[in-house]
This record gives sequence, structure tokens and C-alpha cells, in this order.
Amino acid sequence: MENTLRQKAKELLEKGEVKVVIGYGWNKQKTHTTPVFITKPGDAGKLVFNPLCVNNLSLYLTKKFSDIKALGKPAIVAKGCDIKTIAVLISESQIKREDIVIIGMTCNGVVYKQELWKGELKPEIMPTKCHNCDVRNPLADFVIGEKIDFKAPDEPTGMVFDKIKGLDKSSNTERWDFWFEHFSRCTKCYACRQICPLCYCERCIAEKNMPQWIETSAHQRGNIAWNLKRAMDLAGRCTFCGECERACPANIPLNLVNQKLALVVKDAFGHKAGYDEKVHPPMIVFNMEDEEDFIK
Amino acid sequence: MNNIYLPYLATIEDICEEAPDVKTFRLVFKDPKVRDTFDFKAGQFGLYSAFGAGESTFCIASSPTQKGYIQCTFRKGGRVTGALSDLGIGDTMGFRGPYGNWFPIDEWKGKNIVLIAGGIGLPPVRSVIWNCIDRRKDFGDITIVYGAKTVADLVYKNELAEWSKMSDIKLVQAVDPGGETPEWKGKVGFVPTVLEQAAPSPNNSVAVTCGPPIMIKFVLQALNKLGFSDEQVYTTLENKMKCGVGKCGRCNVGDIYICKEGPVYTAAEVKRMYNDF
Amino acid sequence: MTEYGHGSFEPKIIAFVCNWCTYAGADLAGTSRMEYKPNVRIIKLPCTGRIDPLFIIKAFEKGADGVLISGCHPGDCHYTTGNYHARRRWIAFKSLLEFTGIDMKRLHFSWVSASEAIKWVDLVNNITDEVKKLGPFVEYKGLNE
Amino acid sequence: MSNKLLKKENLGKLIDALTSEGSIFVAPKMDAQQVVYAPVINAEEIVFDYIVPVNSFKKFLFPQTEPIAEFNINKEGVVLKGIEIEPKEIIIFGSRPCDAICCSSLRSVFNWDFKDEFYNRREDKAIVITVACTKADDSCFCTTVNLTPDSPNGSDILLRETTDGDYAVETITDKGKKFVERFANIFSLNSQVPSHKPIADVKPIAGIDVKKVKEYLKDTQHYENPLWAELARKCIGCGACTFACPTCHCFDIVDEGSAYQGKRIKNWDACQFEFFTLHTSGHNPRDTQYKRWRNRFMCKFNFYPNKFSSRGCVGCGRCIRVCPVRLDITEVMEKVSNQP
Repeated sequence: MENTLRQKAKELLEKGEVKVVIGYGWNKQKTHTTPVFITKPGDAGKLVFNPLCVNNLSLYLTKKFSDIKALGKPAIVAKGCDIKTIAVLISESQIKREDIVIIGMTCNGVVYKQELWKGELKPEIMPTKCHNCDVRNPLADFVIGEKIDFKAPDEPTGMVFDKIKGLDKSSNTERWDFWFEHFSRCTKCYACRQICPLCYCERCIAEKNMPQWIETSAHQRGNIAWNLKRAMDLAGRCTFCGECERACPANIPLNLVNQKLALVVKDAFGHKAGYDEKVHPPMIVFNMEDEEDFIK
Repeated sequence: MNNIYLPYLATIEDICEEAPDVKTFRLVFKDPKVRDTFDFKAGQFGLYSAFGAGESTFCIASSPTQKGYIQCTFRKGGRVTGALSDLGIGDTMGFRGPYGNWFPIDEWKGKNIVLIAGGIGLPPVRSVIWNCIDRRKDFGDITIVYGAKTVADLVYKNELAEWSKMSDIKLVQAVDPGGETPEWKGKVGFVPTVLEQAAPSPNNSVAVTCGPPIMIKFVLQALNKLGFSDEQVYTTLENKMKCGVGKCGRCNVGDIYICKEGPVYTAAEVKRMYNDF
Repeated sequence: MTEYGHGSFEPKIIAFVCNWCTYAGADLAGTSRMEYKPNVRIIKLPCTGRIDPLFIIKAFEKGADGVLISGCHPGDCHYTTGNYHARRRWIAFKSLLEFTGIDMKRLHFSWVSASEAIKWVDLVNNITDEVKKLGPFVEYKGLNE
Repeated sequence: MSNKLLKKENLGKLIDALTSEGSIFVAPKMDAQQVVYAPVINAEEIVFDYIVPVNSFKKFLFPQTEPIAEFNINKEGVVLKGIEIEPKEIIIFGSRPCDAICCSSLRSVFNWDFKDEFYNRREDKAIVITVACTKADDSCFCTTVNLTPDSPNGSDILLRETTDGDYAVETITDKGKKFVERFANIFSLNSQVPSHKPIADVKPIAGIDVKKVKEYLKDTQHYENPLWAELARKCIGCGACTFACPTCHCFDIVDEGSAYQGKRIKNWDACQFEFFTLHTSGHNPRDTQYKRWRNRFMCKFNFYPNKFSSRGCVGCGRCIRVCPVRLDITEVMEKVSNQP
């Protein structure tokens, strides 16, 4: 699989069809994968693909990486889940489909965090998204890897969804205490925002100070405002790549809020993010028949 | 406890609207002890607080020879300058400083002085100007070249008028092409060009320049053309600052902390710095 | 907590209302000399579509015990569709706040037209009573320290 | 080397004695499935099997959010009050040698010219009890930056684990000595020489020459090398590395509150943030991510050693572990070492 990938990358670069291949490579000790940007055909051998390839590289297609954009047309090595994010980026006019080449990788799942890798991919070290994955055989310009026979469960299952169900059943006080405890650890490093391919605002609301909407201090008031706003802005857009939670140095379970909202959006508006780049994100459109029994 | 982040309180005694969005405040410290002992040198800066909005950095625009008060001139731009600009006469604001180094005016005794400023870059130069005027006999010729985008954008209009009347000062005023009004009597052109036309002699001279980075770049070239060496030219570097005391880590240009080792540098020093502007 | 004895607690309620319908409705209530609870502070916005979820968070941060959001009835929006967009946002935001453990009795949504002064008066009275029963929003106020 | 021993079973007693005096006892503990430095009130909370906690303990000396002044605005003007701090004694137990040394680095920044009493008072009240490392992971690189897993610099007391699971005590500073004397009943005398657990074997990374790195950075011409843009291309510009770093010290000063009263607060900030250096005019001296990343690297290997005469990088490896894109500072050090 890796050889086909390298071959394809080499070919694309040699033919000049793309100027850079955004993919995964090993770190020096070969314990972790890390994003690599291959610009010379000769370097295509650096590309790897394995269950440690957790990063959602579509992040590097966004405007904020202007120096990557400056390299020229990119090809991106993407898992099915990453392609969902690309679809949202396209639907939000952040990139044009024809401006990128997608090398889709069939995928049996990745690890939740790279540190968990012990040489074998076991269900217990896989994130919830992989257990519910319906894009193991991605749609892309080129698909690399053998076809994978896996049927996603009809109802979302796994730790994230179990926890959401648990929280839904608990009382307001319990929920408040749960989040209070988690958000209190937030250090406002904004890794969740920076790693999120869909947080592409040129100036984030957290950095707007006239007025200061979100207090910059890492106290509970500022932390709650930040985390709620971040979750809200991803409503109907988040494709559950899980990068925010993985990046969080404080282990805040951000997938819970994101997926809760994804479930709400699915129930209320019948929308699942990332499956059709031609459909508008649900929060910028409306339906006359939207639920309104909560409005007096 | 000695709290290096605690500002002095000061009352705004006077406000002068210099240009659209540009104001000059005259500040008097509330604490009489501070009022009497406060001293600084031309080129130094401070952090000005609008309580509730934060602190902003700009130079002290008055001359150290003017005692009992300080002045600052700023353009309304961000959160703090916006809040400052909303304050009125009699209101209280904060001041922390003076910080940084200064123009070595004492070393300039007996020399000719050329002062070149653009737009809102005049305030630090103004401090030097008044300082020199107050010690006029210490210096040779004084030439001031000042330009702004439009006539309206010229700051210290009253003082410009005053300086233009002084027989021992040569003042050249200019506005960018298109910025002139029918009544405009000064030059029309960009500061570097006007400077070249004024052609001050580099002999036994120092030049001070302050203004937007692009202007400084071309002023330095013009000065070189006129025969000024980089050691003869002084400028001030401006960077965003939060602490002003060499700790918060944002004003550095490479390994040089502007708040401590700056903001005044010779052009020669600037050229030796890391390219981090 | 003890300082808010029962009965003595007067909740602070922030109402974000649209300029064209609810504000006019509230205005009508005023000019018609209708009496209603004084606990509500009205913040007028061009349209409910202008109401960012952060406004609500900010209101709680600054000490509101309850928030009311009100605009034109569906179909009546001065800008044609602002309230439809707002409604979508509220559906998501309401669920988010619920999921965070904020009591939904503190956050109310309504449609009040320019002629519905009586509806406005009843609404404010009811919400005030309801929030009063809940007591001060100590959870959020506790964040201030 | 003293002949004292700290028995693990006595840790509880030590904590009780300290907390009853109002001191704060910080130790590695589990929080959200990771080991962090946090205050503990009993010995059961302490984790003993860890490499380095995910956070550094700098937050106890230099809090992430610290009020520096309070103000009230009324008709007469402004009433301003500086915050006075009287920190409690704080014991950092289970520090690592790489962390312990951060105190001298932070002290140098907070005192190189103006003296920041907020930091000084806190650090004066801190007692750093380090446990020499018996384990390391592939992100540790202390030996590469000329430290060792048992270097005493920065610690007040250095503990070495014995094969019995206790700690052999070495007092490094007067502060440490006094501390051991104060709790003479807890630090027991040791009749025999204990056998130590072997110290972690951390090999210096071949190909890195820190001296070379420092020299390379001194040349302003090298600032322009396209290498920087290439090395930092994947950096996403979050502040995870800076907040985890024991020596990163950048901060912001902000006002919070209402129109009538509020606080002026010193908050951690990160040189990696896009708006960190943005001028009001719109000009940004470090306008692209690689410039910001280069600045951080410069800070560690140029500003700290040359300007503050202290250590910038301590080799704890936190920035590597925490980086969401695994941007490895040692790989950059190696590349720089190999520059002509």
C-alpha cells in the first residue's frame, strides 16, 4: 500500500500535476508519524501510511497555511474521514475541488493517540470515529489500498456516544459539574482551534478585543465561554475527525460536545456533515418547518 | 510589595485634537511626589492605561525640559487607544514609565540637527525638538522636515506654525501628492524627496527620523545619498509591548528587547539586527 | 446564598429583542401604560438573526439570572428570513447549553409581534416568576471568583 | 551527600505536617488520565511511576492567570490598588532535574532588569524536591542539552530512589537543608549505604551539537535561511508547546471587569500566536508561522543563554510530546547542527 502511495506521489510530482504532496512521514525514531510536504519526486519514499496516521491533513489546505499554498497545487493523502472535512471545506468555498488532488487511503482505523500504539491495531486503542466509520473505502481521485469490508453500525456506538447518552440521562447539576471540572483544565492554548481544519477564521472571535468577547484568562469564565463558542461554531460542520480532542494537552473530552451537537443537527435538520460538498452547511440555511415548540 | 506593573495615576488636564483620530493629552500625575520627581529623557516611552481596556505603549511627546506634566499623542486604533480617546478632561488614566533608552542629546552639543518625521511619527521627534529649542545655544543649525498624508493629518499644527516663525529653525513641511489643499503653502511630495531637496549638510550633523517603516527605509537611503553615515542617523523602533520591562517577550527584534535596549537606535545598529521587523 | 432570602430575590433578566417586532411590542406595552415586572432589561438589536450565542453567554457572565430572546413571528421578519436562521441557531445552542447543564428555565425564546403588547407583558411576568423560583444563577455567578 | 532517607511510608506524614502548617504540597498525580503536577492532600494521590508530568510546575511560581492590580472607577476618578501577594510555602515534590532547573531560568527573566516580585516571592517560598529519573522515554533529551537525569542544579533536595522503594536524600541548597532539619523526625537517619536504583540511561542524540546551534543562531545572516520555513512548515501555531514548556515565560496584560471596577491580569501568552506581535497599524513583524517558531527556537538557544545567562531548553521533551503535529525540536536542532 505504501509503495503504491509513493509511486503515485512520485508520478504526480514528476508529471507536474501537483507541486506538493501533503502526506505522512515517520519522525526520526519511527515512533510517531508527522505531516510531511513532499515537493521532489525523489522524496516520495518518505511517505508512509499506517494506523499511526492520525492527523487530519486537510488542515494544511486552508488559507492560514499560505506558504504551503505558495508551493503550488497540492495532492493530499487522506483517509475517508479526512475527505469528509475536505468536503465541508469545499462546501464552504474554502477550497475548490479542482485545485486539489485527493489520494484516498482505504483504512482499517487509526489509533486514538499515537502513544497507545504497541504494534497492533486493536479495537480498544481505536477512537470512536473508527468504530462508526462508513468511509473506510473513500471516494477520491485515486484510491490506494485494498477494499475494506466493514459495515458501520446503524446506531452510533462507542465510548463517545455512550458518554453522551450517560450525560443526557444525568441531571443538570451533574452535567454542569462534569463540564466544570473538564473546562477548568483548559489552558487556552487553542490547540483545539489550530488543529481544526474547519476553524479557519482569519481572526478568531477569541482574538477580537473590541469588545473582548471571550476573556483571555484561563479562568472558568473565560474557559466556558471559549469552549461553548467553539462547539457552537462547529455545529453542523464538525465531521468528527477528533483532532481537537487528540490535540488537547489537558484531555478535555471535546468530542462529546461536538458529537452531541452533530446528533442534534442530524435529528433536527437531517444533516450529516461531510458527505456532500454541494450541500450548504445547515446553520447557514433554514427550513420553514424547523422545530419551534420551544419558542413561546 | 514593589509592583513593577502598577501604573501611576494621572489626570488629563488638557486634550488637543491634532488630526482626525489623533489626540494629544497633557497629563499631570496625581501623586505630588511623583509630579515633582518624575524625570525622563527625550525618546523614552511609557505605557498608558485606560482602566478597563488595558495598556498601550507610546512615547512621551513632551520635552523633559517642560516640567510638571507630560504629553502623549496617539492615534485611535485599537481597544486601548479607543478607550483613551473616549476620556475627557479631568478623567483619570494610568501611566507606567519612563522606559527604554533615549536620544543622546547631550552628545550632540555643538552639532547641527536634522529632524525628519512623517505622520504620527512626529511625537518622539517633537520631544527632541522642544528639548533642543529649550537649549538652543547648545546646537548648530536645526532643520525639521515633516510630512503627512494630507494637510489634515499634520499633527501639532499650532507648534508647526510656531516653529516656522522661529528664525533659528528651518522647518520644511510637506504633504503627500494629492493631500494638499488650495491654501497649502508647504511642499507637496514624499518626505524622502522633500528631504533631498532640502539637502541638509552631513558635516558635523546628526539626523533623527521617525515615521512609518516604509518612510524610514527611503529616508535612510536619502540621508545616505546626502552623505550621512549610518552612525549619524538615529531612529526609533516601535513594536507591540505589554510589559515594557523586558519580560513579556513580544517586542524583541531577534535578541534585542526594544523595551529595554531601545527604542532609540542608530541606523547602523538597526542594520546589524536580525531581520525581525 | 443566604443573602437571597426567598421573596427578596429579584432576578435580573436580559431580553435580546428585535427592533421591528418585539421591541415595538414592548414599546406598545409601555405607551399603553401596561404594568409588568421591572426585572427585564431590554437590549434592542436589528433582528434576532443578529443575536450571537455569545451574547447569551456574556449576559450570564455579567450576572443575568435569565435570558429572553424574542423576535418577529415566522414570516414576519423585516429582513425576510433573519428569524428562520436564528431559530436554527437556537435549536443547536439550546441543546448545547442543556448539555452543559444549564437549566433551560433560564433561557426563553419567543415570538412577539409589534401588536402583541399583552403577550409581552404576560411573557415577562411569567419568566420573572419562573426565574425567581429558580433563585439566582449561582453556578454562573460562582465563576466570577 | 547526607545520610538521610525518606521512606515512602513517611510521605503521608510529611504531607500532613506541611498542610497543617498551611503549606501547599504539589506532587505528580493523575488527572484526566495523565500525570500532572497538582496539589495533593494525601500520599495516596501521588503517582510514582511517571517519566515527566505533562505540565511543568512553573504554574505554581508563575500562575497562568494572576491579578496584578484592582481598580474602581467612579465619578471622582480611579482608585487603583496593586495586588499584594504573600504566597504560602509550596513544596514541589517529585520534580525532575530538567524541571527543577526552570526556576533559575524564570528567575533570570523576571529579574534581569526590573524585578518581578510576583515571581520572586513565589519562588522564594518554593522548595523543589526532585526525584532523579530512573526512566526516560524517546522524547527525553536532557543529556543532549548537557543535563543529566540526576543533575542537582535547581533542586533544593535531590532524592534518589533506592531498591527498597525509598528515597536517599541529598540536600543541595540551604533551603533544602533547613527543610530536612525541620522535619528531622520524618527524614530518618540511614545506617547503611542504600543501594540506588539505576539512573535512566539517556543517550545524547548523535548529530546534535548544542554549541554549534548556539553559534549558528548568533549570526544574523542565518536568520534568512529558507531552512526555517521548511522546518516549521507543519507548525499549526497553537500554544501547547509554550504552555507545557518549563521556561517559556511570555505573558499578556489585560483588563477584565465592568465599566466600574475590574482587575488587571497577567496571563500566559504564547509567541506562537498570530496576534502576539500584531501592531495596531496592522503591521506584524512575525507575520508567518515559521517566523514565530524561529523566534521560539531562538529564545531557547540564543536569548536565554546569551541575554539572560541561563538555560532556555532543559531537554524535558514536553514540546515534542504535546505537539499535535509532532514537530520535534531535536530534529530541528540536528538540522541546524549540520548546517555548514
